[in-house]
Amino acid sequence: MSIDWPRIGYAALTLFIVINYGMIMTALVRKIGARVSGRYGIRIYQNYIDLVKNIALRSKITHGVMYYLGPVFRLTGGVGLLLFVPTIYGSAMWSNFSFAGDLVLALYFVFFGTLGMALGAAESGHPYSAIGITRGLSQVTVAELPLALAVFAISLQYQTLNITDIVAAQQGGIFNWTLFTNPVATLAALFAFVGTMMRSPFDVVIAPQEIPIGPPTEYHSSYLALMQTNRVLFPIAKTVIYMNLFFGGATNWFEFAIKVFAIYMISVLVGVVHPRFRVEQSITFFLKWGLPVGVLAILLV
Amino acid sequence: MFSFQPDRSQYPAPGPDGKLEIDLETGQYLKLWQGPNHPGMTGNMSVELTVCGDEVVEGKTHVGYLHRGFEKLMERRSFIQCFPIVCRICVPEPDFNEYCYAAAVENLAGIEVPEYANWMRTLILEMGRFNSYMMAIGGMSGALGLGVVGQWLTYVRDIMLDRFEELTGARIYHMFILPGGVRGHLPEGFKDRMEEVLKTAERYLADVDKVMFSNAVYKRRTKGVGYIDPKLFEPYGVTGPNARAGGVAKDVRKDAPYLVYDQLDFEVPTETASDIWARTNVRRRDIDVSIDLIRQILKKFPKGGEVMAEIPNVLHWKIPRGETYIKGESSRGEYGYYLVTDGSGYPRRVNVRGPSYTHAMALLELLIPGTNISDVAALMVSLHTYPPEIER
Amino acid sequence: MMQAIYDRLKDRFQLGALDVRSRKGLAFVDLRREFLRPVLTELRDVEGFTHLILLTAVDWIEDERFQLTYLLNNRQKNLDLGLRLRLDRNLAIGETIHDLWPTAATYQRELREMFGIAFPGSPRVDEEFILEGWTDMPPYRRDFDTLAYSQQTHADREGRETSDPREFMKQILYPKD
Amino acid sequence: MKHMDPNFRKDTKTEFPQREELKPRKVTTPDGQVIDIEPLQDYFCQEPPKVHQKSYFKIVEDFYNWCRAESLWILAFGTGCGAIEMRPLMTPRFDAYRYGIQWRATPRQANLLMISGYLSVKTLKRAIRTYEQMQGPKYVVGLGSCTINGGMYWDSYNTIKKLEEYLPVDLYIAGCMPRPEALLAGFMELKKKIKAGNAEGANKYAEKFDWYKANQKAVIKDWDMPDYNW
Repeated sequence: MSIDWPRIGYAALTLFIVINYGMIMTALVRKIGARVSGRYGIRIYQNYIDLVKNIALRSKITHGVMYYLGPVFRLTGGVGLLLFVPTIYGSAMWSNFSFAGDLVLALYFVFFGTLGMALGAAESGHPYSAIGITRGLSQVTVAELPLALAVFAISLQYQTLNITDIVAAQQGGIFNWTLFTNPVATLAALFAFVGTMMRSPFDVVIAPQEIPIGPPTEYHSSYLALMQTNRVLFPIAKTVIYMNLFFGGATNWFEFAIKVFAIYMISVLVGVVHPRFRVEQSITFFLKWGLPVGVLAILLV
Repeated sequence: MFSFQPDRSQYPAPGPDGKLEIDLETGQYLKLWQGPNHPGMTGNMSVELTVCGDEVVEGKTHVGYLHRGFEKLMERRSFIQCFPIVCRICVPEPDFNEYCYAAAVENLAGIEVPEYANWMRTLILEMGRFNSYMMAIGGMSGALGLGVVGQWLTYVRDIMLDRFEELTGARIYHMFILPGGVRGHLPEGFKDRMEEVLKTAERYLADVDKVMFSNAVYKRRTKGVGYIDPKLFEPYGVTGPNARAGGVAKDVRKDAPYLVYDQLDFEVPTETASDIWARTNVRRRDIDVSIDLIRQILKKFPKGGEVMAEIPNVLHWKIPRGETYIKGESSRGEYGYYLVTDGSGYPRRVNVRGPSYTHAMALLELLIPGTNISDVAALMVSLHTYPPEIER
Repeated sequence: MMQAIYDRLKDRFQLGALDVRSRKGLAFVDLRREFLRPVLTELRDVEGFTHLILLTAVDWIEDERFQLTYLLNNRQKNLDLGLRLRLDRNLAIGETIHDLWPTAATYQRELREMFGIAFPGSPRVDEEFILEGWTDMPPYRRDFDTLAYSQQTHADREGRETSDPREFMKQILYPKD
Repeated sequence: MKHMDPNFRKDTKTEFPQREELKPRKVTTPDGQVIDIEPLQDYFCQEPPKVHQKSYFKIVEDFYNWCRAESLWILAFGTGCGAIEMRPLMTPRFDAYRYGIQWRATPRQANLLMISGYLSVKTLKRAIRTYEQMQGPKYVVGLGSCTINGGMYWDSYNTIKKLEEYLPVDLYIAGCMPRPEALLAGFMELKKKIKAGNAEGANKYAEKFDWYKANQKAVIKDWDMPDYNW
């Protein structure tokens, strides 16, 4: 097998574009949230400054090897997720490393970061980290259930596990989107989407008033910078999957930007006006509403 | 559908002295300190929790981080010199300290306060109550992760602070109430500007009702959580909105009317559920009462008059031996000053009875066992405690 | 109203004179130590003084006495009654009432720390409450001088100027005196 | 104001007895092992703080300083009454977020410790610990007159007077209490100081570590933690 150098270069470029897009977009989203409260909000380039500031911190401490690896794993989860999913449909340049079974791999990567984080944060030894981790893992596990079921449903529907093929099947008009061909599966997946975006009502993992601020309590300086990078990258990578699976993918960067932003805003708009669930309440919520919808989606296909 | 109620049989039974026998070395329990550096705490205090899983089995309140020894400092200050420091005892609602202390001094010195000053004091106290509730409800929403309500209500509090500034010249510590009366008259056009503030507040509160009080998640988090048995109200000294949420209409404004409250027309809101939801709801409805009271006060406000009674030379002011207790209804419950004089120019002893003293210590320690870690912050905020009142 | 209650209890518990000088609805009465618990129980269960407003102490150092004040409230009749109990200052041991009002335990903890009055049997009474690592005498006692303590602990900033508030106020308020 | 009692002498002889839970002891773990526990030991590191050098290139350091100034993360730790004016800063009226000022809940991620008002000795202990857990470069701002010279509480037995004897203070904001506008102006001053490269409090703390520790231990009588706790 020969190494496809241009492809790696393009993939790296995708990563670069997406990270920058994420930096701007998360700042924009925070600005919108601030406007709801009546504030002016942070500056649009604030995320870059924070990132450099964190890298430039002079002293760091460590709690062990796993503590180092935690943010690395977390970032790997985000990067891996993005790289194995075609970002722009119909373009050889921006299809990254997508292959026949990439949907399964993507589902795996969604979980990978959380697990890595769990190991790292557990080593940091802070009780709030440990509590945050247990909460996070139990909630993510349940929240991903509807997504898994929805993915089964649409892979049955399109008879493929290749994301590119799924996107291809949705081309040609808005009504070919899974959103309209299989609304139940989309609904199930959106439960999972809102549930894993770390926004209220499902942000008990990082709840500042209870366990400030959950798993990353002990992380600082470069570790935190890594996690910040992941925090702008991972939600977008996840949104790209949803966009590809349910909202017809994107054929150019402009469409990509608009769609990702719109999908991302779903969770923001839900989050800004809701208090947070307790962890067992959110688990019950997903089992009660998310799971049946997911099962229904499979049955309907 | 699923029961997440933990199986209590695995936990240790209470020992012979009624305390849980907790052995941290079994690894079954975790000691968790919340505070003093913790966003969920209501100020600089801390709660030492022993948790088993997600459930708290024991909670101890630790206070004293804000202790300045006010009661000691006042013993070496003359009566008038105490005024700058009394308001600093309770930051979010400082005027109550001024009123109670002034009234206690007037009571022992036998000074009659002019009518105008009484109206002014009532106005100031109601404005302070309004502000304090704004912080309480904002804090409640914050504790449950609904930051936007906190943002709105802090803004409303800010515009009310503007009115304070106009009236008294200061934002937080007003020092407006002195023994014998108040420091100034109502400014020109104050009523109209106050009406504007109240209208804005009502607009924001209508939004808060929609976003917070009718939100399903909020109801799920608060209903049935943090229940206080109304039988415990008397033994644990529960007063104010916390008691009103359990159906006991305890309110010093009604029970023992002071200032001009007997000339005002208002109902004390009560609830029956006695949980977090009921306590917050009582506060929400009390804001409406407060707004209404401010309007009534401004309407009936005397056209003019003396703001200050004749008081003796404050530098050589000696008050004969005696003791008194003056109370009032603050936003958290009964607030009182116990003042003892010995005939000299300095108070012999001042004791501040803050409602948080009973709420945050004995009562909170009673309520915490059995709750979820997530609910501790909400529970604390729902009791509306301000730690400076506890340690002074 | 207060007088009627006082008359009912006076002879049974050998109460001192009723002091109603301060304000309407508030009275203070002296009490002998052995009658503290019966009087409190009687007031709480029969006379309707169910609310313990506060429990505090006053240091009468010239009489070598601590005065414990138990303030009770009867909400229905709108009456406040203060019971004054005198303790020997050198042998300050109070009687715990935490079984009558659980909230009294907190007050007793504070009195233990701030006045050094012992309350044997009160829960957690010897734990640190407000102060931490305090080795001096209890700070609310009259013979503890807070200014002297502060000056012996902390130094003032150099160049600090004090203008005597008494002189300043005299100029502003009473220029003629 | 009453006169001072000239005969009063502070009790300097009594030592605070060590707390029961802080004495070394043997503990049986759940799996049957017997281990020695010394609660006063920090198992990770007890070495004193180091002086951290600036970047080799001045232009890099200047850029870093600009970033540090434009991204001040304040620890949400309200030590005194000044904390009440911090809240309006986060909210629509004053909105400090637009200047790159944000609040963090954990000392690890914060750069700026606001001592919001008087410090009682009990809180001073926590403030020192919190400060040492923060990662450098870190800044301390004293809020209110009471951090400068005791302020209102100049004769109180339980509050400290000069904050800079215990922590390296970069900036004081005077007032009792300072208004939000004063706070914003103070932040702007702090930014100028950081951009000029003068806010080296963490290094100062490391250099004069013994002096700071001696001062801290003079008021905290029950010093029951490691000397340096990161």
